[in-house]
Amino acid sequence: MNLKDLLSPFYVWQRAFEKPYTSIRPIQERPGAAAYRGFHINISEECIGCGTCHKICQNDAIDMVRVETYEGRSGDSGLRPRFDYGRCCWCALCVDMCPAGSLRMSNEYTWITSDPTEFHFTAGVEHTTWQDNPLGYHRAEGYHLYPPKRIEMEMLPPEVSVQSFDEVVAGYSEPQALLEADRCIECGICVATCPAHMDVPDYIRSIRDRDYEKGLQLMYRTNPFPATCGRICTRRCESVCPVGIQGEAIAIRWLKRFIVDQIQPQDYARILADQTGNSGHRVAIIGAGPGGLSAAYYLRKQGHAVTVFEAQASAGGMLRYGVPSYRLPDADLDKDINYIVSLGVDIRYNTRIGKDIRFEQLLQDFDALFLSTGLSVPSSMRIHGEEHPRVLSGLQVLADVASGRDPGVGQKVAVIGGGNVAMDAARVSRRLGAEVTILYRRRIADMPADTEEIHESQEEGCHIVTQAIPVEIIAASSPQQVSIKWGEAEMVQDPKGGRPRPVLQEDRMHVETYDCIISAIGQGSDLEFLSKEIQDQLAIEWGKFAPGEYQHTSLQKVFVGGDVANRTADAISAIEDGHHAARGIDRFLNPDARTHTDQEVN
Amino acid sequence: MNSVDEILDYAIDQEQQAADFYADLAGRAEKAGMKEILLDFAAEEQSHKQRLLAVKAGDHKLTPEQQVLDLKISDYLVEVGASANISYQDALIVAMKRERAAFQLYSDMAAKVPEGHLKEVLQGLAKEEAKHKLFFESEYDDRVLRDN
Amino acid sequence: MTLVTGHSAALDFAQPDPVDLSSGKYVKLWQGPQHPGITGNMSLELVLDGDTIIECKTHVGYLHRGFEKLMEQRTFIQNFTVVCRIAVPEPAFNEYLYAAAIEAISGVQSPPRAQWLRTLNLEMMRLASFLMWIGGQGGAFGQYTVANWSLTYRDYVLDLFEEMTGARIYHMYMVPGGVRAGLPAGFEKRILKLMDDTDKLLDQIERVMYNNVVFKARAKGLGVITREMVDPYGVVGPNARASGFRRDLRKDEPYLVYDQLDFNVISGSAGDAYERAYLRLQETRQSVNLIRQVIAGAPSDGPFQADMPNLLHWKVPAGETYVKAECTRGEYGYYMVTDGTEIVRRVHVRGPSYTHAIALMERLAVGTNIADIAGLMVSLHTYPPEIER
Amino acid sequence: MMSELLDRLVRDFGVTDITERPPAITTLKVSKENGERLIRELRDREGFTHLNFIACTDWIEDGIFRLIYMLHNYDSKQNLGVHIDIKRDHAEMTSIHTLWAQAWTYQRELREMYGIHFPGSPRLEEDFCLEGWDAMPPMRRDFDTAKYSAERFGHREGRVSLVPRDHMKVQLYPNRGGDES
Repeated sequence: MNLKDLLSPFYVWQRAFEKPYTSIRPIQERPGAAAYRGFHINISEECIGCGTCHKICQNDAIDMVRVETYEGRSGDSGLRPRFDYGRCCWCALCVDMCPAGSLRMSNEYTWITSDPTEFHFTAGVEHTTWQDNPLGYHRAEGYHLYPPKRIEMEMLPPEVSVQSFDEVVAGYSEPQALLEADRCIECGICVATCPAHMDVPDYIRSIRDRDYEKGLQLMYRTNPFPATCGRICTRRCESVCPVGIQGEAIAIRWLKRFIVDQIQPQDYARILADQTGNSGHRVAIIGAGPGGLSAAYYLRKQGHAVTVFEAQASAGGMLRYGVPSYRLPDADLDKDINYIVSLGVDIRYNTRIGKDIRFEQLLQDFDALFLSTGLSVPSSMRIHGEEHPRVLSGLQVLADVASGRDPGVGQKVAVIGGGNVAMDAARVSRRLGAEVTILYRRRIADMPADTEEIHESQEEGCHIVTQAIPVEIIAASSPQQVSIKWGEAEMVQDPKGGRPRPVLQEDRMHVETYDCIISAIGQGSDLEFLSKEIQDQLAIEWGKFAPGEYQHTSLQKVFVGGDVANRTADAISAIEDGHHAARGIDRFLNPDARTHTDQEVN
Repeated sequence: MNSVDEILDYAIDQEQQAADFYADLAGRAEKAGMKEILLDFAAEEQSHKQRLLAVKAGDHKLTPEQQVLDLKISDYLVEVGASANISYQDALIVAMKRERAAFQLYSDMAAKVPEGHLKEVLQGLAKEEAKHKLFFESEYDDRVLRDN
Repeated sequence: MTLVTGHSAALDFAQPDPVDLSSGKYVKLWQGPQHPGITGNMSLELVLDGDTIIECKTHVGYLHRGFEKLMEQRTFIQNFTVVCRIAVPEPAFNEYLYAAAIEAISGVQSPPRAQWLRTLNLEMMRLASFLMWIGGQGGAFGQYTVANWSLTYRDYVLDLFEEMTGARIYHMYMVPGGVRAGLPAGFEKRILKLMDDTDKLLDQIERVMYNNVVFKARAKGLGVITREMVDPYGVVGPNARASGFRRDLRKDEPYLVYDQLDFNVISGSAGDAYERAYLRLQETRQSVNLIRQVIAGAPSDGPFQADMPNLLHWKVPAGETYVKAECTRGEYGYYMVTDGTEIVRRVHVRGPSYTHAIALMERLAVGTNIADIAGLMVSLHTYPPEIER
Repeated sequence: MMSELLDRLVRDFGVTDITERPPAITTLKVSKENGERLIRELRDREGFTHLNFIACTDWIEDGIFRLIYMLHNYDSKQNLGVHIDIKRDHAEMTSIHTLWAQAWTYQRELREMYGIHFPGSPRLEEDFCLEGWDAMPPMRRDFDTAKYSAERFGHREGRVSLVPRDHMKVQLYPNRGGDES
């Protein structure tokens, strides 16, 4: 033992005058660190109630509850997370996982009450002192619990795609599809937005499980056109996909397509195993488009005999005659249609109601009718000179190409319009070797066409002139040509709101000559086959039917659907109309068999 | 026509005639759903008339200085006939063209009279018609040109 | 290597025959389950002959929360929030090893920046844990002043953890595939300042505690682990190094960025409580030094998380692995079995205390004076929660 | 060197399923009968002097418990995992408590958590973590934790959670979507 060791303990006195580390509560509050994981903050206006926080919470500390302020709507369940601080472990996985980015944590960590049941609150809805606290934990940039970027889709390069009518989109390979399917967070917010309410998370899961037959079965529950929709669906689902808020939405459409592409047509019957009985009822369907055939499919499954009357030589309606094969190859459309037909659907081609058979005859012969005649009449611009023979309709050009006829567009084409028909007419013209200018009266952002279609048409060399208003068609020196006079437009905000309106600038007019002008500014219904008496009974507004809850009309046994009866005018809405009409028709035909407690037909 | 009251009476009469025109067309309309639409047009004209009656009674003031947006849609469209088989698009064209003609009429008249109350009234009426034109042109822009 | 074969013959693992308590010669005493020292809830069932311990049985279970079972009911990402709770004083090693096990099975590579940040986190953890241990060892021999000093500094380290990870104890920072965030602004400056202060503190502690005549008198010769005992008893870490082995996983089987850091394995020879304590003091200094190196070497930008699949329903491929790291007490390991589902099949957490606190402790306690049992226990540096999992 | 050793183990002990696994372990399988002998051999002759741990995985679907003895050679820095499958319904294994001092602790835990018997292992029947446990050994996969918890512990009142997708169907499209049939 040495002296130094003996004295060493007394060294402690040196530190007696240092500042203590401890603090005195509540006099000296100690705030948490800037990124502290304290109490939850939810920006409830940004929250979409997807419930992913609830799902990831390993402690079962989060409930999704109804709150007064929010109602369910497309893209928002209206539910909000409620936290049980008797269970929370402040791991913040809920924050990391929140696709909306509405959830984070404050750096507050003291909450004192004598009643332990109080530690239970709906963040962002009930008042808390920390809701507006700018500090606290949030997901760091560059850190994700799911991949935010979509797996890119391979497509034909534009210089190749423009050479033929081959399908542009390659479709996912299996590894790509598995990666993309993996990104889904399975919240199911998309299901409400899908017009057909397809079981999206479930069929995406079937991809992850590599059970594509299950995927096909799931899709046919709500949609007998999966090969078609997997290619050309307007995919409203993707617009509300929560993953799209801070990243890129799941490629739901391409995944749907992937499933169908894995199944051979000859295996459909075995996989779907659809039963078709015989109810003794006969249903007539007018129009073999997606609406009519969707109705036919579900009606056959209910056991009803189905006869479809189709004015054209082939089934498919706008899908066949309006959508070019580079977007929807015939073989894939036929894959859908052939299966429906295989269930015993009788299609009478080249049969126009009102001309070949009177509508009243159908009313007499069948137990129920479903009208889905679509929009087949091109809208007119109503400008001078429009009747010039070199002014073609977009629909006609597309129908000609679909039927193997040459629409004769020439070498230099102007397309008027900004919808999908305009884009397709333009791209078809490119494929026929023409130089194409698209004239559109508003901005690209206002175009009703699919963003991808606009982008692809540009890539394929279509020249888009925006804010260009056609004012007159003028005969050119050669009868093979035609001139168009158009004026530039300024976009002016309407004081009453809504999208800005184009205002023609009369001092900035242009005249240009083309081999043809393709007018594609929209289309309307053709209801000439209905007599005035019948029209009067079928509530018609702005040229469209206004059906009731089950697609029914005030005329007993007549149901309507598709473009001619809805505002959205897309394939998936028509498919849903057909499905729902089948439900309505079945309820109408079997009133006693109703097991549902919901609203009655008629 | 040289007094303010005469001018207003004329304008009120014009609105009534327009309302009668649409009501008559509605009675004959063949296309499904057009009857209701044309009756709506007639009601719209009736409301124009009521507004002018209020001006005449001194309950409401014209606003000749007001800026009204001119979409210039009807200016370049073809004339269409008001047949019983009229479509919605054509009905709107008819309406737009009628409002445009009235606007032109009052504008021309205003240009021919000296500065003063009468000129202001005519200019005010022209602005009223411009607003009616904008109403129908907006409707055309929203419905007919919706996908365009 | 000197000790390989035939050693078991020299050691008797047999349990001693129970003494006759009814003879009146002996006293049975329970130490615990309140914290005996600073080691966590654990009991020693002691039989005394006078004030000398003649029998010792370790009782655990007071902290058993069934983590391994729980992990068989949760997804891989959910378990990330569970594992840190397995060892309160050193949660970070659990986080790291859990992530490392998943990465080994799935083939995910965490990016370099994440590896540096993980190393920083682990060395901070080692520092915090050693500072806590110093308090415990000091306290066990009556030196509560030192305990107050070192625990204060542990809190300063926890302050930095709070800044870096958002929490003081259960950081939940090392997520499979990387880490959750980079360093906050100004962090490097603050941690380097704390390292300078910690160096001074450790000098003071050495003078006040290690040179203290009482501490020396009580710790020297206490709880001697002979070289021959090390492998048969599964002794690892500082407990093994103090008995003459230069074994350190950071050197022997380098992980993260330890192969890029400059340090030597520290070892002793006496194998008693004092030797172990002194070795830990040196390793605390070493940790301070390593933190400085990591701060100097860590990239300040670049990704800190690998491209990961959707963790909400990640099916880690079927596989099996054992990953280990050198924690303050030696080999900490995670054995993981996966079966290709979204749920882990089996996780076995191997904590060094499992052997140190039971087989080794029960043996070393025999012959020890009752007054020194707490000091002996702390000198083995055991954390009961990692025994119970 | 490792491959030589493995060849010998195949020959002398009939080990199978030799698998290299990242980051640096080799696992192999040996019969229950050869297990203790193999482990002793590895420790005494091959330098695997360190027993990292003994653990068990319940493969209930195959009716087996897979014991794993993780061994380490400090000189060669090799990690060797020895798998021994035993039947679940007659769960018994030779004790290795004479090889390492901590082995009996592991065996005692395996008895408690899985119900595996190790004849001759000291203090095997003493409670380890679970004093007074009355249910089946809890680490067995057929032990239902949620049920056990529900039977013994209460739940907080007033907790109810809605499923967003189902809630939206009820609110927005009650009569549509896929029919449940």
